[in-house]
Amino acid sequence: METGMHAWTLIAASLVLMMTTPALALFYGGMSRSKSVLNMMMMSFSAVGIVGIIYVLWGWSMSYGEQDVALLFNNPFETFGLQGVGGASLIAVGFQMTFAIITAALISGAVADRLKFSAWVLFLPLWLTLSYFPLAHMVWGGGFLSDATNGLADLLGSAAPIDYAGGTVVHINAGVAGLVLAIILGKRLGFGKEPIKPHNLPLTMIGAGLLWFGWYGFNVGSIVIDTELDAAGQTAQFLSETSLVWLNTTVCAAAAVVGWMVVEKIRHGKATSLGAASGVVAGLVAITPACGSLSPVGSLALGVVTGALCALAVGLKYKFGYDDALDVVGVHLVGGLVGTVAIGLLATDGGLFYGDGVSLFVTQVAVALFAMLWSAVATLIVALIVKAVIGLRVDEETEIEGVDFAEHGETGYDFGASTGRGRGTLGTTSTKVKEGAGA
Amino acid sequence: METGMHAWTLIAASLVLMMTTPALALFYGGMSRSKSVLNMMMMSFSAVGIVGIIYVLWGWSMSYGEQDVALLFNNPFETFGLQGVGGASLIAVGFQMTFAIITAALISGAVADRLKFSAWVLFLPLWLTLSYFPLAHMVWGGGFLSDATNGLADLLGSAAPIDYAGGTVVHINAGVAGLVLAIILGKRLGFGKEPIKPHNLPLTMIGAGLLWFGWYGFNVGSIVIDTELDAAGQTAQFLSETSLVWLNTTVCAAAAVVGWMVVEKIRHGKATSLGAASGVVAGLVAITPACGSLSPVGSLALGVVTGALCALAVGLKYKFGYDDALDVVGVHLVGGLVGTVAIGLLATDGGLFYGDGVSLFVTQVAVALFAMLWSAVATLIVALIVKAVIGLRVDEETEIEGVDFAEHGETGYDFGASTGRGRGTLGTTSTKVKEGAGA
Amino acid sequence: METGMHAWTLIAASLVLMMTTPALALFYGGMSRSKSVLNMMMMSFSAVGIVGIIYVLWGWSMSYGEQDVALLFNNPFETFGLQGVGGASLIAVGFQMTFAIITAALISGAVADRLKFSAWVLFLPLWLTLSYFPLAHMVWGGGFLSDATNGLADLLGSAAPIDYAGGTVVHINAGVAGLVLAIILGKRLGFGKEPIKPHNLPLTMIGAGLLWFGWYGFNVGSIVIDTELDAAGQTAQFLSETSLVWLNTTVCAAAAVVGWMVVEKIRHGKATSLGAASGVVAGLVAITPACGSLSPVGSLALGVVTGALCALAVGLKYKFGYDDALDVVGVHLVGGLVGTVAIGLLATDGGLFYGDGVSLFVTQVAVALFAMLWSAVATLIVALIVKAVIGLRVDEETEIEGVDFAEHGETGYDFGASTGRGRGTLGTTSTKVKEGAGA
Amino acid sequence: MKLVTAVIKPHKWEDVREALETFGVAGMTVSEVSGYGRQKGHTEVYRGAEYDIALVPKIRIEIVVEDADASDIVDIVVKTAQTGRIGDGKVWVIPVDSVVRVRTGDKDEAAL
Amino acid sequence: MKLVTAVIKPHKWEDVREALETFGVAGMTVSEVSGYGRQKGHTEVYRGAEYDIALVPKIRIEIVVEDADASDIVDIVVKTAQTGRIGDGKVWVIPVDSVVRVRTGDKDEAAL
Amino acid sequence: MKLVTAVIKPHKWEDVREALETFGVAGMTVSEVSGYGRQKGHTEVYRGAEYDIALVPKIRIEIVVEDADASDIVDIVVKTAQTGRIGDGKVWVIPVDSVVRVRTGDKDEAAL
Ligand SMILES: Nc1ncnc2c1ncn2[C@@H]1O[C@H](COP(=O)(O)OP(=O)(O)O)[C@@H](O)[C@H]1O
Ligand SMILES: Nc1ncnc2c1ncn2[C@@H]1O[C@H](COP(=O)(O)OP(=O)(O)O)[C@@H](O)[C@H]1O
Ligand SMILES: Nc1ncnc2c1ncn2[C@@H]1O[C@H](COP(=O)(O)OP(=O)(O)O)[C@@H](O)[C@H]1O
Repeated sequence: METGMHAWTLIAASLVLMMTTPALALFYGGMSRSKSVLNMMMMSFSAVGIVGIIYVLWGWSMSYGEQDVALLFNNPFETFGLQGVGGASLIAVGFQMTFAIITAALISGAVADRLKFSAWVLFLPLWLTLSYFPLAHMVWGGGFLSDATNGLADLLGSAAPIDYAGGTVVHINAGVAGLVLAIILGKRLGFGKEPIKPHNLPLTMIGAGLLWFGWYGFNVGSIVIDTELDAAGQTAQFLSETSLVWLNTTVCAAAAVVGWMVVEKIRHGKATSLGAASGVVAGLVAITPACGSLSPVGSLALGVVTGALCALAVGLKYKFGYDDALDVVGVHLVGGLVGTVAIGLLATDGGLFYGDGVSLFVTQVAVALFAMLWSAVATLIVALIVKAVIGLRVDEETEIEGVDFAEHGETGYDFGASTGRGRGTLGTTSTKVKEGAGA
Repeated sequence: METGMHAWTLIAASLVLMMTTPALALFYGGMSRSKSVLNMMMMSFSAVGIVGIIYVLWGWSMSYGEQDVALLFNNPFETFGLQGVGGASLIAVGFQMTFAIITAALISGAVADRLKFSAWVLFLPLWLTLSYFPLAHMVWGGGFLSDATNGLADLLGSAAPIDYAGGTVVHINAGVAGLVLAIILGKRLGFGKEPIKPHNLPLTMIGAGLLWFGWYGFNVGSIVIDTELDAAGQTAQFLSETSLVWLNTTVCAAAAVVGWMVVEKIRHGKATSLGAASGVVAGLVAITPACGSLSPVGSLALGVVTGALCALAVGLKYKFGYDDALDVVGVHLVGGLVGTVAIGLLATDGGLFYGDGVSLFVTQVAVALFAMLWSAVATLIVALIVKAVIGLRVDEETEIEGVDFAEHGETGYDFGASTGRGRGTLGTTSTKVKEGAGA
Repeated sequence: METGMHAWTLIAASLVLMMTTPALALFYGGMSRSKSVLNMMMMSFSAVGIVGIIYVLWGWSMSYGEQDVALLFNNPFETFGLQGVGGASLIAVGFQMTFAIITAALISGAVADRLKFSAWVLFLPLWLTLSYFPLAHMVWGGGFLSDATNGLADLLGSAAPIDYAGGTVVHINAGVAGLVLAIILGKRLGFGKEPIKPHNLPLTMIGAGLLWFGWYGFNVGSIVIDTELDAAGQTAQFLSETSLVWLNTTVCAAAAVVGWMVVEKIRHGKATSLGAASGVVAGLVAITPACGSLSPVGSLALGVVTGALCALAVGLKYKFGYDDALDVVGVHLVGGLVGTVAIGLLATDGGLFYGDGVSLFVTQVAVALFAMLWSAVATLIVALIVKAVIGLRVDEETEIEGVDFAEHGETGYDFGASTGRGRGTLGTTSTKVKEGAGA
Repeated sequence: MKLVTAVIKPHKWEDVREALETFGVAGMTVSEVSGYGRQKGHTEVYRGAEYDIALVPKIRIEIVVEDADASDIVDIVVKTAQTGRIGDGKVWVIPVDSVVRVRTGDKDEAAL
Repeated sequence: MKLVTAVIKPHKWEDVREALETFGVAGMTVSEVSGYGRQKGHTEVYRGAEYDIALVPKIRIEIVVEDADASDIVDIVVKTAQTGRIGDGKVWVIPVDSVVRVRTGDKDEAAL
Repeated sequence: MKLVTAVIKPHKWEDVREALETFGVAGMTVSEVSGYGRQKGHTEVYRGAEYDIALVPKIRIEIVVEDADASDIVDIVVKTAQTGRIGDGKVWVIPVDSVVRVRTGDKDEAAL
């Protein structure tokens, strides 16, 4: 690997880490109510902490390695604690770790305001182990959803599946997990009756902007250099493939902003900022699996359609009555499905619209369905275990008072006097300092 | 092109995109009043959406290509929809697209609080087409403001013009457009009488910080490798030129912070945070065209002078009575002019102060004047069209109530009870959910 | 140097600049009270301005060069104003400048709410000159704390010291300076009695997230390519060393989040968001000197321990009664010491736990002690000078009213009406515009 | 006329508003305040320092009404805002000399 | 003495303050409140969910004055804050037993 | 019963609360308000434009008390909140017809 490609991987991995903390934490935090903004952000921060640890221990080993088990996962003990992994492949570990982190963190949007923090902490390692690591292995580690012999596509006799940067492993997976959790947890008090509106939309928009920035690491960093090429060939692949992926990512997100705004304008008469921020994310989700396979104009089309579809899809929770608080389903599941399936239509090489028949389309649909099934079952098992062990939901009073204070003993803001001359004088009386501090 | 240079271009393009969303959106959003923060941010987000689309369609083609029209623009249909553009040049498209986006978004600072959102949406494609794409072609695409035969410098017989990263195309252009729009729109209600102060200065400071970060992509990413050099020569150029540009960018911004603070200290007795944030941007604007031509100490001098001049220039709107709400003129137009003209004095190769005569100085002044003229006329035409078609200004009641709610149906914040224990209970009564959602 | 390595250095330097503005400014700003958020952020912004200038003038020359003085510093006039410095080494100047900037800015956390802004402005150049530049020279410039002949390790006859990215120069140095200043300044009014709580924790969490992102530039950018290797060897070093450093940095921060949360859960029953954000920074501080010497699992262990120790150490100020407002001591000094000393134990090459004896451990402890001593004395001298010249502390009324208004004439926020429909109508009466503005 | 001032728990606001509306109260003025009383606040922890927050958030409702309605309105508020737990709040009644509707200049009963 | 309480539209605050100042009112206490009445609020939309905001922002001004001034002050507020549109607000007057200036301990009329 | 309303400087709030607690006041309602009076505000500067901020932040405390306690409470507030500098605030007393405790329905003296 050349130093330029390596430099890009270093920054790409850094960007993806940044997508969770602070970008996703902000995106979700701003959308929650002010009484639960910290809990929302803590679900992202704790995801980095916990997944960062278990990925080193058994996450990498379960995802990649030589000791495949039934095409479903790899032996978790093969490179437990990264023994035997060294040199430049450590950055591959790092890069993949950041994907595991953000996938887990994405789910938190569905459970806003009502999940016990301890339940979240227990949920994380179990869910990663049962759902994420296996799916990562299946799709990227040469497992059942790759082009492996006896893999799904092989069994179907259809074209090799395409998931450039994680449409199935990340977005469909997180979306399904969010849906399952939202149903098991039940609705927030007042859902559909009382107003539950974003408390700080500028935070959400910072989050959306930084997610977009980080997504370049996510998508463009996901290039796999063809090691059968010679040095010049590898350079050429790097130059042209990353250029295409970068541009497709940008165009699809931009177009999805417009798609979402148009739907809002038609339905409500006004294009909203939450809509624009959501459009950014929806477009980026959809292009994630597809970014290496489409033309820029194809990406533009995908963006407009995805923006419009997701703008409609976020209303589904009111219709069907599941409380996916921050729209993990409407944005990530729907966007992920649209992107994954659209590859079968729009891929310049293999897509139905390019006259290459339905083979790729069939594969993509089959892979998406299998991933949904796996994720649903795995999440259900994990959720029931956590429910049995420590319970999932905070009590009613905590929910009304706000999870921030109840679960973390803090409040997000203290602006003081309403004149704009913040003071923070009011509202407190005495400070007791825990004695006996110090090592 | 080597992989290292390409990796740098990938990140540079990502950085410049990030400058608009979220950096500029934050910088402007924090400076506006809380009743218009979302509208302010939406002007940036919608710029990414809309410009992202039209750049792919005809923006690139109008700026660069083989089918020049009168040295003013390129045939918009030559590579319409990017047909025929592929491989690594797609990242050049992406990089240039981000410049078009931020230039358009910069203008929004002048029209804060009172422009119809629909007018903004219509303004964008027209203005890009009449003002930005032609100027980009003239300066960087080999047109009238480049060193082309029959170009302005050629006609004047003076030195070839220098605009490293967009002093004319981006800053002077946006600044003039802002000025024209501000005059046509008229003053905000209460301008110069009532207090219209920033509602969230920390947001503005995040914005300034992220703009600075992104500006490294903007300036350092604007290197053009001399393809006549051999590989070693190209590497040497890349190494030394980017190093110089990086350092000059940093030093000029730092010095401008100090320059601005000193002026404030002298005039008002206090250095302000809005001043520091503004100094950052002013310094970065000034160094934009000059970053490849100055020494670090020259950049230091340019920074101090620009910071001081812009600190004075933001007061001009009160004197002359145009309401350039967030100082697009005082910072971008003045800063852009200072930087463009200073090249004629401070360029280590060609500058008057380095004993190389006035030839370069003459060119720079002439180019700046021509760019101002073009931009002013183009903006005027576009503004009058938009005014005729849908009108420019919201009605008085909307302006008092706030454009956020009137134009986007949202409010930026809902912190709830004043005790710091946000609740968001008060202020709302019932939730009606739009039925019939779902694709 | 290859283009890939250079591209990485460009982005690394940009990242480290971004760590101060906006990341640290946010991290600290959110933790302060709303009446001093701007002053807090201004200490970071002014640090970039002032240090940016003096680094070009004499900072680089005092740190690096050929004219060493007593192994303590380099002749400040050797390359004053960077004369004679050119080409690709300008990015080395830039990269090192960003380290000087953030070190200075870190100190501001200890003096929150009560230091005169003018005192800060005078403190900066003096402290850099007496403390930072000499220590940078001693550790990285071939001085007394390097492996130089007659250096400390040489005199002790122990192993060569290791400080990969600035455990001593940056964190121990800033931590000691913070401690000394906090003691001299005295406690904030109400310290330990009245509640002095963070006014905007989401800001702090954005700051923590962006610091983490920037830290990749800080640590991974600190690689020194072995110029004795041939090109292939240099590439191999770049690939494997940066991969290891990236992963160690990530894992240590993640583990420290968990370590801090566990201590809080045990002591207070709840894991807090401020704790998680602090854990991020503590882990990053500790891994800073050690990131090139540990295994990923070693980094994991260091992270857990550091997170736990720093969670305890932030309580020390209440026990010993110094008012280190935002815990520069508890996080940077303690974290820096833990990391520096841990190298002696955990270094895979030379560490006590790896059977390589105490030689390295002895060196690391000695270097840490010497750095603390130097920093303490230098800071004391500077503080007394500043106190004599203009005084250190604002008067009592200013402190109660808030430094933002008193020192900068601004207030951080103006959200207007409490209904969530911000207006900013109340609170102000008339606008007087300074006449005579304009150049 | 009388001024009825009610200090209640925030999550009861919607219920109280609805009940008053049903009764026929056409207008009121509402603000977010902090209450101090039997109901204890809570403790927050920031990096090892514990803070007792003595105040709890409350909603204050002010309604100017005809003399005859005052006691009914007090009853409605008490009934609707009651949870039986400490901190439910207080309602008090104050005599009012006169009221004017700014829009029309209508006085007293006509202004309500 | 009397306590005059005025609830007005926020954008009229500056005018009212100026008029009162001209009349000779030396002090007042102001707060941001929410009003509920004939004037309807607005609707906000968040990802497909519509919220009716029933409350509108208002400014509440409290002024303790001598008995003789009360009705003049009410008149001034009504005149200045009037736009003629629904939601202009209310002004009411309440009897006050006593007032003290904290700084000096001055009582009643002397405290104003 | 009486309603004592005190408008004081924010940094005196803790002292006043403590003094009232010592005296035996069991409950009160507090809010953040802006005061306008002799005490001048300050000036803020934003990019060359100077703004005079006429209002200063104050804390308003409302306490319903038995007739007999009213004057003692006024005295306590005045004594504790006094700094002797302009802007210390005002305290006024208003007659109250009736009070109810929402939790129990207790009336008047029993409700305090
Ligand atoms: N004497 C008082 N004057 C004014 N407000 C009071 C008074 N006593 C209580 N309150 C208000 O009523 C609220 C509830 O009182 P509290 O003593 O906590 O519970 P309860 O009324 O159920 O006994 C307090 O938070 C405060 O806002
Ligand atoms: N009975 C009342 N008691 C207290 N405040 C009231 C009352 N009625 C109205 N208000 C206040 O006056 C404001 C204006 O009242 P509204 O009915 O909207 O318009 P108008 O007074 O013009 O008929 C309301 O927003 C509310 O703050
Ligand atoms: N007539 C009044 N009615 C209501 N509040 C008043 C009145 N006069 C003063 N205040 C309140 O008292 C505060 C202090 O008054 P001010 O005139 O500044 O100082 P002082 O009372 O020490 O002379 C003001 O900020 C305001 O909140």
